[in-house]
Amino acid sequence: MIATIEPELATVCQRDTTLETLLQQPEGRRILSCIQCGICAGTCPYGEYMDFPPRRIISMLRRGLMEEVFQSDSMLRCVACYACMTKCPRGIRLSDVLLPLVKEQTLQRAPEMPAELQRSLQNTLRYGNPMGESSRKRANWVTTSPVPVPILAEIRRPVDVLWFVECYTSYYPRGQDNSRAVARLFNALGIDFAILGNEEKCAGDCGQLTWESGLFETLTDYNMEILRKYKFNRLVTGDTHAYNAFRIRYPMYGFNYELEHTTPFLTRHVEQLKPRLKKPLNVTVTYHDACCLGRRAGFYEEGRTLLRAIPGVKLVEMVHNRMNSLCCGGGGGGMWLDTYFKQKGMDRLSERRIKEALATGADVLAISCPYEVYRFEDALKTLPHARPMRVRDVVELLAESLED
Amino acid sequence: MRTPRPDQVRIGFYICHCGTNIAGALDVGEVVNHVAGLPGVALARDYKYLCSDPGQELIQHDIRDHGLNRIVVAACSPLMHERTFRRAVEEAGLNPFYCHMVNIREHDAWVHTDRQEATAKAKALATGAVRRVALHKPLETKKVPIHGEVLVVGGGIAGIHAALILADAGKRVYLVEREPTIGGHMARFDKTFPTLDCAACILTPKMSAVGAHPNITLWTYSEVTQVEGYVGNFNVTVTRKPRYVIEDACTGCLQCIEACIYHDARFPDEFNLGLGKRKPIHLPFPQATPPVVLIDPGTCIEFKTGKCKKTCVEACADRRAIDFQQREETRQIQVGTIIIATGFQTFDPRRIPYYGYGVFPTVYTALEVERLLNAAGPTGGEVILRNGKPPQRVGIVHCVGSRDENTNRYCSRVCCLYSLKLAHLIKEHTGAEVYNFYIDIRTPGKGMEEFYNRVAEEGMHLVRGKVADVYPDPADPANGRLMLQVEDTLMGRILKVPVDMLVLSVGLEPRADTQEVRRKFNLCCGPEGFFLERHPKLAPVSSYAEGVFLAGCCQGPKDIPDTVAQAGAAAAQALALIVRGYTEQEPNTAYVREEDCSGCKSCIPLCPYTAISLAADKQKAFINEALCKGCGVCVAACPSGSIGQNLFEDEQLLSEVEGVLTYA
Amino acid sequence: MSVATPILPMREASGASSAGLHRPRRVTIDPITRLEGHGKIEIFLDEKGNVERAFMQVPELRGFEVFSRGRPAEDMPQITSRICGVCPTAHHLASTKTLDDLYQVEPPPAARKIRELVYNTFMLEDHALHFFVLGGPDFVVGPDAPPQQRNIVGLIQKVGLDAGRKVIGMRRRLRDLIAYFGGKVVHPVLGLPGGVSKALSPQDLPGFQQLAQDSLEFALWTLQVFKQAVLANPEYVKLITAEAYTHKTCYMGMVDEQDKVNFYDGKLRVVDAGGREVCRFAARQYLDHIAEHVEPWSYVKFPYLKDRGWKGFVEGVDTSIYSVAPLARLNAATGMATPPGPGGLRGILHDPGGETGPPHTGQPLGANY
Amino acid sequence: MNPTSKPKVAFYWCASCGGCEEAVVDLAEDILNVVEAVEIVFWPVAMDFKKQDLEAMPDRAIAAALVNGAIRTSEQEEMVRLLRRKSQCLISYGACAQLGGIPALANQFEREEILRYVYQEAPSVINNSGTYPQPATPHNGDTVTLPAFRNSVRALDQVVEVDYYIPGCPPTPALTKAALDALLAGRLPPRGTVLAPDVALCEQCPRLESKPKDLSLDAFQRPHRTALDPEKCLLAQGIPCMGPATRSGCEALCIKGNMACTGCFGPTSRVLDHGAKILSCFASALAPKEPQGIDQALAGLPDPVGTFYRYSLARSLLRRKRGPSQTQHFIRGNPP
Repeated sequence: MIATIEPELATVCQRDTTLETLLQQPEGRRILSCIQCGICAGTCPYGEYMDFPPRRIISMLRRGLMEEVFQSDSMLRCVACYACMTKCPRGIRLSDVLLPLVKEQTLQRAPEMPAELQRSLQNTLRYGNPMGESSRKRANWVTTSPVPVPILAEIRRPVDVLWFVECYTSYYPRGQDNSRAVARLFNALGIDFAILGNEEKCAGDCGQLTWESGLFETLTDYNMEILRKYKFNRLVTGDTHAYNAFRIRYPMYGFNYELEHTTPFLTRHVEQLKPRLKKPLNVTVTYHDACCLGRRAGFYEEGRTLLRAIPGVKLVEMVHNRMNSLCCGGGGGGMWLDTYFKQKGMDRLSERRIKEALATGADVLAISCPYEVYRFEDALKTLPHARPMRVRDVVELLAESLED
Repeated sequence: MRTPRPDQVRIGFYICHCGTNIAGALDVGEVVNHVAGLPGVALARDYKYLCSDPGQELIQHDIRDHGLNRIVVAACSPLMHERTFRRAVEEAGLNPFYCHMVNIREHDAWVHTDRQEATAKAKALATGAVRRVALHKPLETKKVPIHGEVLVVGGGIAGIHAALILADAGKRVYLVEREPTIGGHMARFDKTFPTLDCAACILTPKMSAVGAHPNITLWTYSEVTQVEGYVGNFNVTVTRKPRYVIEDACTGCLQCIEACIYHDARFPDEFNLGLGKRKPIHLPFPQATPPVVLIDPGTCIEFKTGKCKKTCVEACADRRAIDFQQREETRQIQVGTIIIATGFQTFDPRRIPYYGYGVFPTVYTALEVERLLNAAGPTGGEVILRNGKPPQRVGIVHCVGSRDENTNRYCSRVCCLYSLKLAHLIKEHTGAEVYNFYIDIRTPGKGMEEFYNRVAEEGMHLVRGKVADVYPDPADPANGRLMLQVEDTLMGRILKVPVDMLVLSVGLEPRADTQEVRRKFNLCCGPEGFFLERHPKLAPVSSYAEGVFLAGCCQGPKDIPDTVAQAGAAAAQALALIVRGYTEQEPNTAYVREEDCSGCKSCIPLCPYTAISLAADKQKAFINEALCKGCGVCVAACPSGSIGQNLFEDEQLLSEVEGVLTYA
Repeated sequence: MSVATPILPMREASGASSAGLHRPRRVTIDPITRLEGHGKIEIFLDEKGNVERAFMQVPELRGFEVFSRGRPAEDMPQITSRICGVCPTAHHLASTKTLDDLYQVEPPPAARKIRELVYNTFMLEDHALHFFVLGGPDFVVGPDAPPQQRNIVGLIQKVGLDAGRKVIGMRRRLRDLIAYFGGKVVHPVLGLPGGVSKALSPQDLPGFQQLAQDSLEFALWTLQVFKQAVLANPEYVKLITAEAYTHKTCYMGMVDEQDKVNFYDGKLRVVDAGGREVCRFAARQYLDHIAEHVEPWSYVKFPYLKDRGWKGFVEGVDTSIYSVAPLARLNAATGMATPPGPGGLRGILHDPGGETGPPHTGQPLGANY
Repeated sequence: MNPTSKPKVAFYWCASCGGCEEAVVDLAEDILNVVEAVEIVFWPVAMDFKKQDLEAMPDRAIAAALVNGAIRTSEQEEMVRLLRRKSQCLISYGACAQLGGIPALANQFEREEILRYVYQEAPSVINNSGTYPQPATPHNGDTVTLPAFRNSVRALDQVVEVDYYIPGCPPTPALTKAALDALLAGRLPPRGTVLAPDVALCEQCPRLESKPKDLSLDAFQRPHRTALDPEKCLLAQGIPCMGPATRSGCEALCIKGNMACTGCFGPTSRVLDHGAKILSCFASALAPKEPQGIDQALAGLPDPVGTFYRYSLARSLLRRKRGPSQTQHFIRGNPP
């Protein structure tokens, strides 16, 4: 198995890195070693729709012809799926550094920003969530939780686990299913946890991956200040994008807490959990590797381990799995670019992926990233299919099997 | 030889310009003036090229005319010219170890840009050397005789070639091979590039020559388990695995195989990489050398149940070659030199999961395709897929596991050409459309570019781009047809190429047990894991272990011509040592000051050359001078400071340090 | 014993000073001799030649409090013993017992007995050292003898070479016993949390039993020497019971459940100059009861009873200063735990817990007997 | 015998514990012979001579002065210089004088840090007025003085020239006697010699036989966490024992007490830095070769400085963490 590219250093690049300064840094020197093999372009899910796939961007960068690249909207089509970076034989940190920098420049020069994306980013700046919901309602879901969910500001004591809930899982009904499941699982395991409640704001991963640095820094500064207010041993989040931001970019802003995503976190506790998983689900499940959790962080087997722990689950694999998984298309702002992509005549990646899922004959498409519920449930609506298929987060399936 | 009293120290100091190498970077004259004023220095000079004959003569004249008894030469690395100056000094009648070199080229002139600072550094280093050399003692170089026998480890083409050269020169050679037969990777190939000779045709005569040579003791199915001793006197233990067939009794008639209780061959055949089948009792391949069968106890009924009818024993009749009781044996040999020719392994493409090796049955490694192409292979030379059909479209992916930070960074050097060869052979055998996906085509070497041209002209598809994704062709998933997704980087277009067969041109890697072998023979490994030669240009077959030479791919990926050339060079070097008959033992050995030793035994396990033992009668450590390489591990570790080392005495080192510091 | 307690300002010039006819305003004793520990005394006299103020200075500091930090706990018994090489066993075992407390372990009976054996043996030989080498010469040789003779050499000349050999021989045997268990007699190594490093071999037991018998005899003989050399001399008795040598401080000593003296284990008991109990506490509570005061003229700190607060160098029932060492130990206890030997000290210097009531004085000259 | 015809001997102590004095007293019966043969002219712990008595003597009047203890204060410097002047032969007696000893562990800390902790921060101290010992305290127009507390602890030969060394914490009576006998008989080795065997302790160790030839250290044990075999080499049991790097002559007393050698006799004459040498030896014998395994093994040595330099920090090549006033160089033990 190819090793996941891990940041050996605390940070992947300098906080103030720009395209001008990039080539002077170790990351930039890697770019200079590019052998133009084209595997980035070949593996890119939207590679065929780009005038300037990563390989050509590097060529142009080395020749000083970037202006031409910025004029193209190629980079707007990057969904930050990390496939190019993972396979790059020169270990160039394309998705971490180079591509977001290009995307930022492209957006700055674009005559107009895709409206949907602009709205989301503005909402995030104004309300701390892309949907534009009131920040005072962020913790409202807690009242619907079957088990108590302590809020740090209220309990006023240190906790073991600070659970960073994130936007989709706080506001949207299907996301709240995920949150309620996590709460039940934490409760069942006797985890000492609490959430930030209304104090929490979006971690800003999409801001990061679009290198919307102003927005991203506003969010990091805010969240870091809130985190510093409390004492906790580790930060756990079920949102793979929040996890990604905390893991990759927040260390540049002083974040050095223990960090875990719920999937590996629960996998660590799977032996404790197993005796409680009594209810057989009797379904065939196929598991979709989320980009930020799988390719970017190397957690391929954890989600599958959890699924295997559930009685009555038969696991089947899609053609593209693990490091070769196909992206749902939601990352890097892709969540809010569906209309734009459609205007450009591009197919939806979520539909491409659903076709593979349907081909397995599974009843359930299991996921571990809150974006994917919407991506795949929408795709299922538009794609005709004979057998019914449900999209469920791994935590939802675990909670379903949990005897209380 | 003169051995002056320490109070009569007269030091001669010489600084070399080395053209402009040194003189261009620092002020040579200033260094001379500085050193001339140091206590004990009788004379200080600079000279343009000290290593030249006139340079050496200058020193020799000064020794005679000025009564010099210590010489310091500030010049290049001692690796380069220490011998030169020691010999010059010796010829002038001085003990050669009264001469000491200061490296002001590599350590100073070449690494500094500030002239003043570089001059200051040279002065400091020279001051240290002057202080040190005053304390030098006369030492004797010892001559140690060399055994005439040679051990060759590994029976691939490199080992075979080296063994034959030495044996033909009349030297006794022990050739130790881990597999049941010699031949190595080359025995598995069909044709060889660029000439497309049949590999078997050129290899098997050499194999039989080895088997028949009176000067070669061939031990296959055997491993070197221990090496002790030093150049000229290695004590080697070889373990011979049981093949359950008595080698001397077996005539290679193969009647036992015929008679085996298993009517059909049904077990995966190692030689054919599992593509073919064999019986529990088998011969790896028809030309195996020695032509002795062996029994695989993992699959043999007799070994598993003890209840076999033993039809093989019946068939063997009064030759009585089959022996189920055979045990592992060890052999002790003494050799003077060793040639390591342990070869390589091919990259395991499972490490790159997106190429689907082991998942899709139509994905093959290049070596597997060699077997398919080989007339003696599992398909009799037919390129047919596992479903029995010949492929119509074939993709060959270059650089699998090579030139990749995630796997191996280096270029495996042979893949481009063997890929072109396979493309040619596959097309020749099947008429299929063959696509070569490459990053760069590299064809150095005689006749290689011409071969590339020839293959290209045959109408091969050459696509510049690394295959990024492999998945079942959605249009034709049932027949195992695969879709390759790749950017044709010359066109700047994403291609989707359907193929029936995918060949992965896997790179060459150090063998998995390289580190074990390295420790056994005291070798060094380079960053990519291959054994390190002593000098990439000037000592390409010498290892860092004296008397141990490298041949073939264990030193780095190379093709057959280069491997054979290198094996010849290794044999020549081994022969040169043997013919000379002795080695010179550097006198910078460690010694125990017996009256100071507490017998604490701390040093004993640390010696990498097992030179230290405990003298039982005195309960004191004892260092065998002949085994000591002067590495200094024991000196550093001796907790009571009771071990000294010639040329590296505490007082010498501390005086040098003090000298450097006084100036710095 | 180490000089842990400061000597209070004296009211009269010490007999040890060489105050002659001229009566200098200032008398310096440097160094203090025949006492373990570095010291210097500055005495200031008024016009009449009376002591106006005296300073007992300790001119050095090693800083055990500081450099013990960062050391592994189990090394402390060996490090703290270096506080004093005359009574290393006391510091060693105090530290070892602290480790028991730290690790919450109780040593097994055999280990406890070995520790007690070693410690009591130490008590015996250490007192012999003091009597014959450090303090004793003052009386045995005589306070008026020239300083050159007021020492072990003079003492041996006085009591005879055989007696000298007897003292030396007995001390050697006692110290050999300590070394048997502790490796070294100065700075033993036996203490480990929850036990000792070395066991007793049964065949060595009879020798130790004989030693116990012999040392009892030795103690009685020493007492005889004391009686003859000191108590039989009315001038000495007058001197050591004189008001000038009497300090009224609190007294601290270790006692068992019955308030009898115990050297190895028990509670620390403090009584005031009137014999009333001030407090009683386990060693681990020392910070609740004891504090240290700093003066600018000495590197040594001055421990006092924390509850009473620092009241300066004053005497009396209310003082916060306390004494330790043998006399204080007796004062703080109601008696010895074992029956007294024939003709013991009881009633000679004072009568702790005796019918004459609680001790009311501390006599520094007799403090170590 | 006329007292003046006997060689004059002086004893003095600096930063020490008195254990060295005890060691002299522990000559036991032999002390009588010593007393017979010499005239002791100064010995604070046992005799009533004062400093002025010493000052009154002519220079080099004393045949031998045995000084124990490390040097920390101006008074100690003054006293040892005085003794040096008055003596023909100055003998460093015990580990503190030779190497700094236990008091030199304080060299890990800044002077100010020591004073602040001892007189202010220690939990037992109540010092609201912020009083510190002062070099001079006025008293009725007079001054009471204290010697200065120097920045670091030094060994005796870092202050004055030393003729001989008797090692140990404390030295054994046997070594002391042998040294005095040699002194009296005028059979002294070259100046600068340590008067003890120049071989490491292992040679005298009763457990040497049980030390394996292929000792490799997997892990270090702490003595209270392992059941110590009273017969077997302590290193073979994983206990860090300084024996292999420490001069013999102590009769392996600690080993006989079933505890490891802590190195009080110091290194052999061939070793520059005691702690570094044993560290080098242990490092070579460490079985794990990967960083993680090495870290694990080293976890058993929580205090390398206190373990390897228990007595020799003043004479080590280690430089102390540099403080504002710290400019000392310890290369080759030269006095600053």
